[in-house]
Amino acid sequence: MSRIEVKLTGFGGQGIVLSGIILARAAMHDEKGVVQTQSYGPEARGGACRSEVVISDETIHYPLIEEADILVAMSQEALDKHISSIKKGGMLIIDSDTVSRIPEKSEVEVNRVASTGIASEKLGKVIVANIVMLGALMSLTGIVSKVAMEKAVKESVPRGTEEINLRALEEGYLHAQKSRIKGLKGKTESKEKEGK
Amino acid sequence: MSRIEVKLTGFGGQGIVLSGIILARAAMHDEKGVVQTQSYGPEARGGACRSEVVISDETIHYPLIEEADILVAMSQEALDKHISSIKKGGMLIIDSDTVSRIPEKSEVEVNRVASTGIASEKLGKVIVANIVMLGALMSLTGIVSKVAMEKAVKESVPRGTEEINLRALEEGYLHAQKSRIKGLKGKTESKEKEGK
Amino acid sequence: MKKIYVDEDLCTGCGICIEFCPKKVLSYSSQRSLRGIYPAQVENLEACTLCRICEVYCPAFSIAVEGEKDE
Amino acid sequence: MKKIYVDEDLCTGCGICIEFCPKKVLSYSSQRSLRGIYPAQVENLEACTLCRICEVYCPAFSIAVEGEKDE
Amino acid sequence: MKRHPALKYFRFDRPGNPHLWCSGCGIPQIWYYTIKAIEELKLDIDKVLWVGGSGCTGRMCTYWIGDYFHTLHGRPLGFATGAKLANPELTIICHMGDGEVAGIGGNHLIQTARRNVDLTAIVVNNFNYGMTGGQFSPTTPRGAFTMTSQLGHIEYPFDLCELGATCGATYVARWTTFQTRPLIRSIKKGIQKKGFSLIEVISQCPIQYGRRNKIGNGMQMMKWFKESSIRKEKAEKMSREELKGKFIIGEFVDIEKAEFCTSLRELIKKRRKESVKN
Amino acid sequence: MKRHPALKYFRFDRPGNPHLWCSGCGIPQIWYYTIKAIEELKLDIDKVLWVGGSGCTGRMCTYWIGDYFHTLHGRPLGFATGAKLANPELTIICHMGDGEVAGIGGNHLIQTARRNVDLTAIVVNNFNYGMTGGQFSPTTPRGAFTMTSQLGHIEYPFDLCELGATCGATYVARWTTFQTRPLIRSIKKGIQKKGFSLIEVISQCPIQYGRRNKIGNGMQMMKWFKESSIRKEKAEKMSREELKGKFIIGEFVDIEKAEFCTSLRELIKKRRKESVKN
Amino acid sequence: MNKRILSGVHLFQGDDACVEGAIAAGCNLFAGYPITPATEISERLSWRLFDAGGIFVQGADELDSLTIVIGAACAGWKAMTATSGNGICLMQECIGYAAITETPCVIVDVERAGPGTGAATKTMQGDVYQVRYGSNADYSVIALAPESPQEMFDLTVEAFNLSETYRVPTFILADEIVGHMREKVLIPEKVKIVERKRAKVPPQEFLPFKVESDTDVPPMPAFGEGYRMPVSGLTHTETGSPSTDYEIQKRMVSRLWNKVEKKAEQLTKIESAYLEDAQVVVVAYGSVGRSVKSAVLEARKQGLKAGYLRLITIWPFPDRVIEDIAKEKPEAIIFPEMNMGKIVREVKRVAGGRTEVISFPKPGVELHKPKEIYNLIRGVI
Amino acid sequence: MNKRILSGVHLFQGDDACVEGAIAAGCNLFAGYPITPATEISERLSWRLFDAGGIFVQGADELDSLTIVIGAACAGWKAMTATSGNGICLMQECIGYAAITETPCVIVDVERAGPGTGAATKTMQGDVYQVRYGSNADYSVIALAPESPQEMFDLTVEAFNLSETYRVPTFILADEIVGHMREKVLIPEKVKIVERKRAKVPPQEFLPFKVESDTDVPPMPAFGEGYRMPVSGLTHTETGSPSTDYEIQKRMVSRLWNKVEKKAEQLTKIESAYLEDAQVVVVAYGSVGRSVKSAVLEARKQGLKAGYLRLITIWPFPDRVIEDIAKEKPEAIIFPEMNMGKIVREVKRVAGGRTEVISFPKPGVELHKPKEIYNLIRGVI
Ligand SMILES: Cc1ncc(C[n+]2csc(CCOP(=O)(O)OP(=O)(O)O)c2C)c(N)n1
Ligand SMILES: Cc1ncc(C[n+]2csc(CCOP(=O)(O)OP(=O)(O)O)c2C)c(N)n1
Ligand code: SF4
Ligand code: SF4
Ligand code: SF4
Ligand code: SF4
Ligand code: SF4
Ligand code: SF4
Ligand SMILES: [Mg+2]
Ligand SMILES: [Mg+2]
Repeated sequence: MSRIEVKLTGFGGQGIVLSGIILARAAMHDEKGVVQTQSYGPEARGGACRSEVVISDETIHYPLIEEADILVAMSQEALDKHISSIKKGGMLIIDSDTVSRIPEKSEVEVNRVASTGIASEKLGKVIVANIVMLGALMSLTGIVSKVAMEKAVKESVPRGTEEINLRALEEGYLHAQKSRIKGLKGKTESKEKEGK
Repeated sequence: MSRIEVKLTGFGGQGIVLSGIILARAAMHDEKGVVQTQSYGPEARGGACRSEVVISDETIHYPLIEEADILVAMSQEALDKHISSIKKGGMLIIDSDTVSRIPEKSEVEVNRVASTGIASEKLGKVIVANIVMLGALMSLTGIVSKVAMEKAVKESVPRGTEEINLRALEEGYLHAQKSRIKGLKGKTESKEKEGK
Repeated sequence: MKKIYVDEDLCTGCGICIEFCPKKVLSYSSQRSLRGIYPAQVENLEACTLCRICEVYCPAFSIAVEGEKDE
Repeated sequence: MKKIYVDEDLCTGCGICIEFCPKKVLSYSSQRSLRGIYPAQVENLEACTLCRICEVYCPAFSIAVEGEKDE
Repeated sequence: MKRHPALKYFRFDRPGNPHLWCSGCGIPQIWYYTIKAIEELKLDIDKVLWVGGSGCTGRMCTYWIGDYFHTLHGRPLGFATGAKLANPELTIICHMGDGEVAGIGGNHLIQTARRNVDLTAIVVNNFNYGMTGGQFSPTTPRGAFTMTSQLGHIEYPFDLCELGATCGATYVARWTTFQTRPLIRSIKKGIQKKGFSLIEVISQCPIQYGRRNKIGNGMQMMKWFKESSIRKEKAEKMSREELKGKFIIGEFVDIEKAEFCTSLRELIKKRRKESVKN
Repeated sequence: MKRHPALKYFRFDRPGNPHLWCSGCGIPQIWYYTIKAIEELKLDIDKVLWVGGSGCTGRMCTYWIGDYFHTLHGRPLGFATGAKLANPELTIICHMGDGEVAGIGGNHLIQTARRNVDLTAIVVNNFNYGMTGGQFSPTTPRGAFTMTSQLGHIEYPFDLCELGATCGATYVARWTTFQTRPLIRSIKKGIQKKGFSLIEVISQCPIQYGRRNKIGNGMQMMKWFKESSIRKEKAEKMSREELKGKFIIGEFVDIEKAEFCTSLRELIKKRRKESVKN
Repeated sequence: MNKRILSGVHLFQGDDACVEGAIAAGCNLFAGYPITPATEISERLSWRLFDAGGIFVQGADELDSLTIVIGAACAGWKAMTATSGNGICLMQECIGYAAITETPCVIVDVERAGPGTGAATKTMQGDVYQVRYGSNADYSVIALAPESPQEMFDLTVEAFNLSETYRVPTFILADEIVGHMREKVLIPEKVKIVERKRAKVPPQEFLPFKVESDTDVPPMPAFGEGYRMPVSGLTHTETGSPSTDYEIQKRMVSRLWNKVEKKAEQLTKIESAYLEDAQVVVVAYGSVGRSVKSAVLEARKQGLKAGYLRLITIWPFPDRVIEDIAKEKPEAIIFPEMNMGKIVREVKRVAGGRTEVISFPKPGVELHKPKEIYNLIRGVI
Repeated sequence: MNKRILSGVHLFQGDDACVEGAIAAGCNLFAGYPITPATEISERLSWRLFDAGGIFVQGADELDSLTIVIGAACAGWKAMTATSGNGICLMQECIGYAAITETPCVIVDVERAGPGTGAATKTMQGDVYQVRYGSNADYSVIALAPESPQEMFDLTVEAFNLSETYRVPTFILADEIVGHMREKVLIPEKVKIVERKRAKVPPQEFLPFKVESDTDVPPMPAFGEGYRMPVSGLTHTETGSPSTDYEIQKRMVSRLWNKVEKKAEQLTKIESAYLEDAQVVVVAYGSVGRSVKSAVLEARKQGLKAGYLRLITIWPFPDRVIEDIAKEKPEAIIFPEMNMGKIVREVKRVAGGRTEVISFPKPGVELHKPKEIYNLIRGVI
């Protein structure tokens, strides 16, 4: 696997930064080269928030991402701000519960994941939406192994919350698998795949 | 007149620094090139204290003195410390009331001035001993004019003390003139001239 | 004319106006705003006494009271 | 044995011991020291009660009292 | 649509929408309370200088529509003193965080109070360094949890009002964000006082302090302020034990004495009458 | 010839004969008073660290025969805190000038008092910056003449003892150089106090302050101290007017509370017992 | 009980790796004041250091912090602070004091964009001269610039060792990117630790500032050990006595300067590749070095003879390394820096006109992109 | 009433001359903290400034002092502080703040021997890099080095004018010898005074950090004038809004840098003689320049082709002047400095190997003697 650049975005409080760390940790467990960076400061507290992960089989020198192979957007504001940074042929994953409108962008595969809905409805905790999203991401992209991701989640979440987070991961994973199959089968509007 | 280097020394409280300033100011009034420097800091408060004046008809570049053409010593400690810095053929002027012992030093003309005595006895103010000494210095060396020196004294001493200081200057001047004549006439022990 | 405006674009759903309104005029909207939160909404305008406590406290400058107290 | 030593090399003639000696044991010397000042001198040793006030106050560490108070 | 009255005095091109403070934070409330005081005193906007340092509180000035002086962390009072000396016509209001005024800026605080410079210092005491992520500050209570006292805080806090009073401030008061009216009144008094005024405002930082100490969000913190505030007059009759965890509110000092800038300007006049030797 | 008992503890190769302080200065007196306290407490010289900053007072440590820490102007308390943390066995005595402790070092003073660090701070208050030639300091009285207030000083002075007390010092006392025995007793108490002790000593700087204010030489200044000192107990019964120009002497604070270094060391123990996620 | 050395593999941001490096190196005390982007160092140490039996102090400001660090160091401890350039400003007086008193201490500067308060959350390499020259008069320091969290760990350990060996303030000059990026960090079971040289003679024979013939660094007893240490910021003789004498000043200052400057070659750490046949050498330090590596690898792929050199030791400046490159007379040396061009001045000084030196400054916030550097290489070859 | 400009002939020490220069230049406020050897500036100003209708403040420390100076300057006054290198340490943060806010202010550094507290009463030229690089990140300053009390007067006036023109902190870099020596000072009846550029447009149209095409310096309204000035230490846009954007950072920092660096030639002040046929050029600044003049005059007397150059402008460094000398390829450039060799690094950088550059460092306390320099000249020719 050559260099893959993932950008996770959303609003403050959604656990976007933690998602990036978990993804990076998983990649590390997979013995891949990985670098994680994120937005900082007061700007990171309120509005748009972002975490970036570069994963590669080779040593990573330049640590930042310029164009994303994969953009995850968990808020409308974040999507609007970052959609332009997706590479041609890249993938966009949105939280279909928090994002309603997808701006025009060609040659991008769009996946919709109802992570917030799943988190609040199936798991009773909206706070784990980010982990649901990670499960989906893992399933949709295969950039990290499931074993590694589970290990990373366990290591990274607050003590006592391991179980619910693992369940969230699994829910996201299954949800995306299903939708993937469905999506592959179903018809695609304007190059998008349905995520719900 | 080419470069003449004068070093005035004594202990703190004798007004050594002021003497240097007055001498320099007088030289300035004489339209000579002049630079005055002095010792600073805590060392300058207690023990030995020094003020240096370079006077020249030409522009003075290097502002410090290495060897003194003229050394004025108003305390034993100061004399002991600085006697080695007199140039060969230079002049030493001591306050004969505060200096009792003159260390060996060849090829130096020694002048004794009872400045402290004159100040306290004739003028009733030991504090003006430094000005008495300046009067003597002026008389013994002729490096500044009397008019200039008087002007300098007036400008430099605390307001209200101009008169006594001018008298002190005059006393020193006269005292040295007398001793000078006497000295020239009298016999000299080991190249010294009597100042009293 | 009495009116309370909530600027949904600015409101952060902190709940301060809702809590401290002495007449319980305000409540949380059930609709998530673009900020991803549930903003304040006017539920019971009639009860409002135009005391402006909501306006004075609002940290987002997102609520505004129209109309003046009679006295 | 009672004795007061004044180290002329150190004494600055500040007069503190002279002023504050309760028994007026000390006075200024009439002889200028090498420092150009008039140092303290012992004038009336008998009167000394060995209270050591002079020693305790002396800023130049130039006076020393020998002997111990009886009581 | 009618907009919030604060926005009349607001710079909109600054970061945030409309500002960068967190949801439920007390700082924008104090921002508006300050505006109310300025409005009620009918001050000329062009003669009101807002001064701030670095921190969440420090950013307050950057939204003020008039002249502002966004200075260094902890040092607003020094800069403000200079500005006041140069132009005594200016009404100068300094908003400072507890961290900057009691930590890095401790010396500026005590010196400015001692000199009695005609400034109004509003300290937003949220018990921690908000901007940098919630580390303890010199006003953090013993035992509290912050980003750098995760084992429980072991230091004693300052009483800022007592400190200001000891150093010579001519007007000293403390309120929380809950006590709107008395606080606005104090700001007005502070502005009108010809001398150094110190107004401490206990304020909620829900995102850091509220969360880490399980007090809750901004709204819950304000309820806490409401319940824990005790008027100075009442507090005087209570025991130390009873006062534990309470906020003593009220006016502590209100006196008159010679002001620094005025005294210095008098020296010019004095000197003009004399003549001296150089 | 018997020599002065101070000289047993004295480094002779340092500048001056034996030291560089002016004739009649109060600093060497306080130097000896400190020695007396150390002697009377029978402290091990090798465990007593003298700390000083920059100034005439700052030089005190450089003559002490044991370990000394001649630090930066105004910052002795910070350095001393570090040393105490690393080696709590040390008895640490900091001698500081009024200028450094109340001017440039004001923040160190209030923070160290607040934290309650087990140090003994002896402030030599000679009402001016002695070393640099007698400029006014934050303790110079209004109206006084100094090198930089030749037109009469216009600022208000700090009351250092009040300041220390407000900030949390556990022992606070004030004496002048004249009150030898009570002062030595206070130094001993300060050393023994497990906490921050602040001892203000009003001291004569004849060469600068005494001369410029026409009080006279060291001896005359001590007479002035003698005549102007009022015991705290007596002062409490006197009016503001009566107390003008007086030095209120005595002990102001003597309390116990948790000490900073000890509290920090307890966190190690606490932590040793827990185990945490990294 | 919690582990002292956190051996194993971790995903750490640079700031965290620095913390673990400090603990592995035996740091006993940390005192610091929060500041972006170094705050995470304080935060982690505020509990980790107690685990390791050390003490964490949050100073009232940066000045307070460094006084506490130096105080602890003089009493025998290993101590550290961390800040950003704004905090370095306030530490300058203490840095000079540490230099003249020869007190070991480690100062971590995670650089952010300035000047002034600047763009606090963004990266820059603006403080490279500040840490070298910001205090008054003449002294020496050591400064190391990591490129990754792993180096943050390794160089923090190294910084403690060098600081104790040479008795100089030693800096970690990281930029925000290095401080904040997360990457794999491998912590070994044990690290090499250097202890301060202690006095070999008994107290009565001890001269505190006398150096043995083979070194310019005197031994350093701690307070309370019975050596009656005279520590002072004044110019001092071998016995520690204050002096204003020229010979004393000259001897002391020369020693303070030379004990590091004369060891520049020994202290030099670099990483390099493809220098042998390089027509263009791209020199950089810190995170920019990573962009350079990407660019040079690309250039080599394209058949362009580019080489790269990453300076790890910034101070004392490795004159010799640049000298060696300049001697080979490449077409050019390219020097991308996240500032207006600072260390490039040193390179120009040493290159002495033997090769063109091209500065590629970016004044903060944005890291050089590999493509930008690559284009520059292509432009030269 | 007392005179504002003390026209006439005086015997002044450098510090006093500086005071009179400041007053002549229109200084309205001074805030400073006593420190040897700059204390005399405070002392004289503490009454002289009131004579001139200005205000003297003694800060609680150096930091406090510079905040007051900058505050007054932003409210429209001309303001100054004076200190020595130790005080500069504490001012570094404010220097950076003055730089990014483009606030005119004059900072006098009368240098003393260090590092640390050093030998406070003795001379040195140790702070030359400190004043240029001591604050975080990138900015520019102007620094002028006088050689005499007369120049202390002249250059203080000049410093105010430059500071107001370029809106940068401007330093007088005097050494203790210049500060304390007394010499004749001629004060004219009137001096040329430059006033700050004020806004030409009405407040509604005013963009606080917009520069006109021909200059990099925006106009500067004072607080209270109705222009609603947004003064901030954060990276800012033309409207003064805080920003962390790269383009904004780049534009701002480049402007702060270039507004001075690009004017280096215009800002260059030197004194020189005998350069035309010089086989050896001795370069120096400050009081060392005086020793050099003595030495070069002596050399010429002895028939040795020596020339001398005294740098008056130290920052921005006058590259061009050194360039011109290096082009002539003299045998050597000799650079005596009262430090371990600092500005000589700039000379080496510019000389670029075209001529040998010989550093003659003396690390403080003692001024170079003419004979020492003469001997070095003789050794080369
Ligand atoms: C010299 C310096 N040190 C540290 C910082 C980092 N800093 C910025 S804001 C802040 C804390 C602010 O806390 P407080 O003053 O209480 O204000 P709040 O954010 O809580 O309103 C710190 C430490 C800085 N800007 N400058
Ligand atoms: C940073 C710094 N600023 C200024 C000085 C100069 N300085 C040395 S001692 C001193 C004043 C000392 O006054 P005080 O602390 O009252 O002590 P005293 O000399 O009166 O005992 C000053 C200003 C310095 N050493 N360092
Ligand atoms: S004005 Fe008063 S009553 Fe009306 S909504 Fe607001 S808080 Fe409630
Ligand atoms: S107080 Fe303001 S921000 Fe909070 S809920 Fe009410 S309207 Fe929204
Ligand atoms: S010991 Fe007492 S009585 Fe004797 S001389 Fe000294 S002060 Fe006087
Ligand atoms: S107190 Fe000491 S110095 Fe003063 S006069 Fe007496 S012996 Fe001399
Ligand atoms: S961090 Fe705290 S103080 Fe800062 S804006 Fe958020 S809530 Fe307010
Ligand atoms: S200047 Fe004052 S404080 Fe300093 S030694 Fe002299 S008398 Fe004492
Ligand atoms: Mg705060
Ligand atoms: Mg003092």
